[in-house]
Amino acid sequence: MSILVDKKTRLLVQGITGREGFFHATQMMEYGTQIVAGVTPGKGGEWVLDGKIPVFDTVVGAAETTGANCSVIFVPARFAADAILEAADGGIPLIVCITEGVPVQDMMQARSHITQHGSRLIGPNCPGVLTPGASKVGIIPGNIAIPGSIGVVSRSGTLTYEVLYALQRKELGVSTCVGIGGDPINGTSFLDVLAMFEDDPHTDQVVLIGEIGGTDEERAAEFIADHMTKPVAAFVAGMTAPADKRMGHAGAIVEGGSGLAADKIAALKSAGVRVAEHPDLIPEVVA
Amino acid sequence: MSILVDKKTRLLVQGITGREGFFHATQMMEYGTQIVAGVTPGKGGEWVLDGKIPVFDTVVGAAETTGANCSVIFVPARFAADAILEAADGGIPLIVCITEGVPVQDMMQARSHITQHGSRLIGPNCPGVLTPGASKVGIIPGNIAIPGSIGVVSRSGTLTYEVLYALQRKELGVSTCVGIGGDPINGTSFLDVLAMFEDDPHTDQVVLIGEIGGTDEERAAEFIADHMTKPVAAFVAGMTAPADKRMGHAGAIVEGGSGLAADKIAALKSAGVRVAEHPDLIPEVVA
Amino acid sequence: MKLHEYQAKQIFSQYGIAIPRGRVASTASEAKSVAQELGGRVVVKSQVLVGGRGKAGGIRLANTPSEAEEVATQILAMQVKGLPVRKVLVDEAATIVEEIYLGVTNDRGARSPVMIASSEGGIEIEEVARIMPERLFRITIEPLLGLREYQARYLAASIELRRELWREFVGIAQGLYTAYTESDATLAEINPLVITGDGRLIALDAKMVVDDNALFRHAELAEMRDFDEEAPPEREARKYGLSYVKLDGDIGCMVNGAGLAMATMDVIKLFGGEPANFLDIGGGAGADKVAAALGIILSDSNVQAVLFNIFGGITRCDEVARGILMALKEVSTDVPMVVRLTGTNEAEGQRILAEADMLTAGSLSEAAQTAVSLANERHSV
Amino acid sequence: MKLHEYQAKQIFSQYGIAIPRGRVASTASEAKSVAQELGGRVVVKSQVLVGGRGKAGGIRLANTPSEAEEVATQILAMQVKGLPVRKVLVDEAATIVEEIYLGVTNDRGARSPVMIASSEGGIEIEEVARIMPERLFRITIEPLLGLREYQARYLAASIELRRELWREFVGIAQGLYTAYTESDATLAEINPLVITGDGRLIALDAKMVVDDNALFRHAELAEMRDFDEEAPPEREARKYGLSYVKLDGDIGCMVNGAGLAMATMDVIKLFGGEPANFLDIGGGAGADKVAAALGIILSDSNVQAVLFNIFGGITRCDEVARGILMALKEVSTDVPMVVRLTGTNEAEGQRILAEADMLTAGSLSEAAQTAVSLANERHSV
Repeated sequence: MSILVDKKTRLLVQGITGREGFFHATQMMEYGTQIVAGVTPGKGGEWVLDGKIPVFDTVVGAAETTGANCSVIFVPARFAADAILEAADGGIPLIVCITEGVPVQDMMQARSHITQHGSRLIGPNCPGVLTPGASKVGIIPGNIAIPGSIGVVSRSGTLTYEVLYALQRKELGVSTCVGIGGDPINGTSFLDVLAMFEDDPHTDQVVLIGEIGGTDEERAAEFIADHMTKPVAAFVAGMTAPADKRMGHAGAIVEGGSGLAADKIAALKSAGVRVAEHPDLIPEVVA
Repeated sequence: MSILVDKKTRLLVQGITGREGFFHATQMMEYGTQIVAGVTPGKGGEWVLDGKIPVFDTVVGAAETTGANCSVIFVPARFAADAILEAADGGIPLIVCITEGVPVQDMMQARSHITQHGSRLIGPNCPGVLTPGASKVGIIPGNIAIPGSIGVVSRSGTLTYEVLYALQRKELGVSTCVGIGGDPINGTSFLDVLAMFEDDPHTDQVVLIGEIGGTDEERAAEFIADHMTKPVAAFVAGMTAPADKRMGHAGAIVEGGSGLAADKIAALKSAGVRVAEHPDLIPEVVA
Repeated sequence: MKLHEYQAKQIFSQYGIAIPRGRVASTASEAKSVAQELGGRVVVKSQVLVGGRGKAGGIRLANTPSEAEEVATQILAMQVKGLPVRKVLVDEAATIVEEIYLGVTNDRGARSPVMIASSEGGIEIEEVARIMPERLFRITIEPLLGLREYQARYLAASIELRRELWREFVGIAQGLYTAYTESDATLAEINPLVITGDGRLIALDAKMVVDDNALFRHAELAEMRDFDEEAPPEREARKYGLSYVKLDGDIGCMVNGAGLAMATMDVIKLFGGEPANFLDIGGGAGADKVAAALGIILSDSNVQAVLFNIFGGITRCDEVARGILMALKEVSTDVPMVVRLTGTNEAEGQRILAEADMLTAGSLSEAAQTAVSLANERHSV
Repeated sequence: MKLHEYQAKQIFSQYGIAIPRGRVASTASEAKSVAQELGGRVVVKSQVLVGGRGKAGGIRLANTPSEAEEVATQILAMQVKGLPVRKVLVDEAATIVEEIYLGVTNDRGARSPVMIASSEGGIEIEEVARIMPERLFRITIEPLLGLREYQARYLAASIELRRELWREFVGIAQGLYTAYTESDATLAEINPLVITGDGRLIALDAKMVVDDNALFRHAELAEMRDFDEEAPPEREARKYGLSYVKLDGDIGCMVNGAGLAMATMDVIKLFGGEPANFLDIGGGAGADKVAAALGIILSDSNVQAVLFNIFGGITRCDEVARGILMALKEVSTDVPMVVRLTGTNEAEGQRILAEADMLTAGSLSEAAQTAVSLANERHSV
């Protein structure tokens, strides 16, 4: 039915008493996500969300008491690497970091460590993971996707919403939508998620949403050609972006000739991926 | 016939042009060890040991050219951690570090890294590994042990020689002798070596040589009780060492009450280990 | 954030990397007096944050202080790729025997720093990668361990550096790596690193890009930002935490999210229009931020139509609607606009816009088509 | 190498850890003037490198500068566990509300640093571990990542520190850890870390042990070594790179290798003797080192016999034999000796000793038995 998160996901919210953490924890709970605990150092012992969710000082305390198996992070950027490491050290197998603006060197260090210690990180700077009808971990609006068999993976945030919304209007359902984040150093790549969708019996096909910068889409194309049996559709943003200009976030730098949208689209097409000309046309190219 | 090193060991000597490295490389070659390369940065292209052994600037260069599968390190203490990391990074599966006086924090960092990257380290501050009649990697005198079926593992240097010599005088042969080194942070523990001997079809029994400080002997005793089917004999040095005095090297500090020789001996005895009163008596207690 | 050559050199020099004696100057007479201090031949180098200074004539030799003054006068009057030169670096000229490349940057694929060296310095490293990739050597650095001596030696051996310079090279590589990590840089580069006539290694040029996200812990670096090198709208955008890039088209756009902003530009182009800018208002933008963003878009006189594309998630549609109306009160404009709002608090946003008689669209395609027609109509007027 | 309290405090203070105002003094009048500067009540603390100063009366309060002078006079005249007090630290007295323990050291088992905290400060941590282990909390630190904030917070939460002090505590923990790594310490400890009447955290005592093997990269720490705190033979031994520990017996011994040296002591004891010292000449010792070692052994007037046990590996037996004879020429002594030499160049070594009519033994047991008899004979003379 899904990958990564489902009805069995027992969610911990790091930064639950912050403005964003609190807002989105409320949204997630309303969606039906099984939130079991929050962590805010110094606020352990409080209860939030109508007194239903206990707040802990430390992840290890929260995890031991509540059996959380997933954590979503809403702490400020300068504390994000520490929060990721704390979650990994607390034995949380799936960590979703929403926080934007995490320094690259913090991420390189944190990622090197957690990879060696067996936790999976989604993000940072990502909208999270949504399994429609089951679990919403992150900030993807819950009302723009219906359950189904299309897997969606994206480096982008609101562009993902645009695609989900376009699918929904055509009554096309989604198994799981994974926003892997737009930062140069992230925890989970297109490849990782494509492999999961390929193995998921409830996913029939995949929509990949890429953008300029890096070579992630090219490597995804290679993986699709070599390892995917399920059909893949795609959209790549940034055809009109000028080379060598920074477009909003670090993932969107055109790095010296490579990283161009046109090259990415060509690579995907040659791997048999049907590429939509614009996000509204995604429903036309899915199988 | 042995653990860790044998006739198939293709040895690289890091620091081969130094005084100690050169002396012991000569000894090892005379013993019959298959030395395939040396490494001394800045001396790549030279040939040493009667022009038989090529010197390389880097481990990776040496390993790629000669297929070395073991490295022995004789570089000065301040360069030892770097040499260990270079060997691991060069894909060498077994690294034996003879160097004494390596800073503890260097070792903690290096060990953390190489453990995560699949190389085994013996030492530092150790006499190395000797498989009599097959391969001598390190500085254990070759003429004090004959081939046989007793596995020897020790935290000490010359005390190990004393025990080997005592065994040899009684014509008792050794499968492999492993000096794991006396430093507080080392690559391979008693437990690791005991497990290897337990699995080695050519080792019938084991002699363990411990000393005061730490709790390695106690943990070895626990392991022996729980997992060893082969008989173990032991000697622990330091019955007369006063508490709280440093006896020569860092491994030999009695740490506040625990780490005493008497406690170690008691632990070993209760695990069924026959403990000799002095090194000359080891041949009396082997099975 | 890019640093100027002279700033990067100062930083590298703090990490034990030898740089030519020299100083930055803002006027030709200042350049002359620096040249006098240094004695001998000097190089006068324009300090602008774009590549290709050399080709543009922005780097010139001067044999005497008065020649330096003359050259500086010319350089300070020129533009490099549209950027006026406001400062020159006056360095003593070195006798160059060999030119090496040495740089460290982030490798997305390996998710680690990578150090690159080449015996072919003095030309752009992308060029080396293209024409003689076999002369380019790279090592991946484990971020938790940092650059190890053996790795630096591996690079020295690979580029066939003469052995008597290895120790110096290892020191430079470690200095460069430490400068990179301690400054939270995303790029630290010496090109060329030269071997001088008297057999020393000197960094003749220096480039450094710092991670904007890490500036909070580098007050000293944040102060190095050269605001003169930014166009006023970019500067204004940064003040409000907006990402703005001016482009050459005539359809202004304001979007939440970088990916969606690029997609919006793509769709405009697809329907025959030309985007005037990239503008990401980020997540959760309030009314004042929206107003500031609109002001920035309209400050571009090329703009003939504006497209708003907001997919409310964290961002609330009613806030955006209010921001648009607030801005329109301050900026009197006759540029036509179309708004596409979806998501959080959509109904309320739509109501606010309807009350103000704003033109709206139901989908991104529809909004883009409308914006293109509006711009075309206005052109034809 | 152990540091004095005042030295450790200076170091901790450089890492942002609050310490009481105070200064070290070598004379009572100096102590008085420090007390005058500080004003108010002071604590006068003996600076010796052994534990148990408090119980020995080496830490005393003084209400006035003249009382400080008086107390300092007494303390500077005393010995703590045999060590004369040469310096006192005069610190302003703090009002103590709570006492905490915080320390970081190497965990052999985990092969990583470990940080330990307890709400029960002011007593020895071994004591806490014994009587109330449930009040002791430890975290293992990944050496490549260092101490993370969340780990320090975990300790703060575990010892039930009041929340308004968490941030300060985290800062202290990180300062302590950084002091530990940057000084290549094997132990860095604050006991007690106190909460004062005005709600601050202050390090009232400080202990630091530095890794001797890392002193090559810490010239500033190497200079802190207090040679006065070492007995002259230990000092002499260090000069020659020897490890020497004086003991209470009468049989001197010189051995190569720490493990073998301890085993040799054990065997002496087993045959009814008492070792006079531990002495490891290390690997590859030459004749001069051996001579120096013998001089140190014989400087102990309790010594009635000397046992040499050399298992030649790196060390060459002939070199050792020559060293013994060289030393015997310089030191005229009638203390009897027995030599056991085996291994590298054994034959040559034996020949040299035979020529000089030295008593030799074939095995360690034999050598020990001989040494014990020699000592007993000499006693009975």
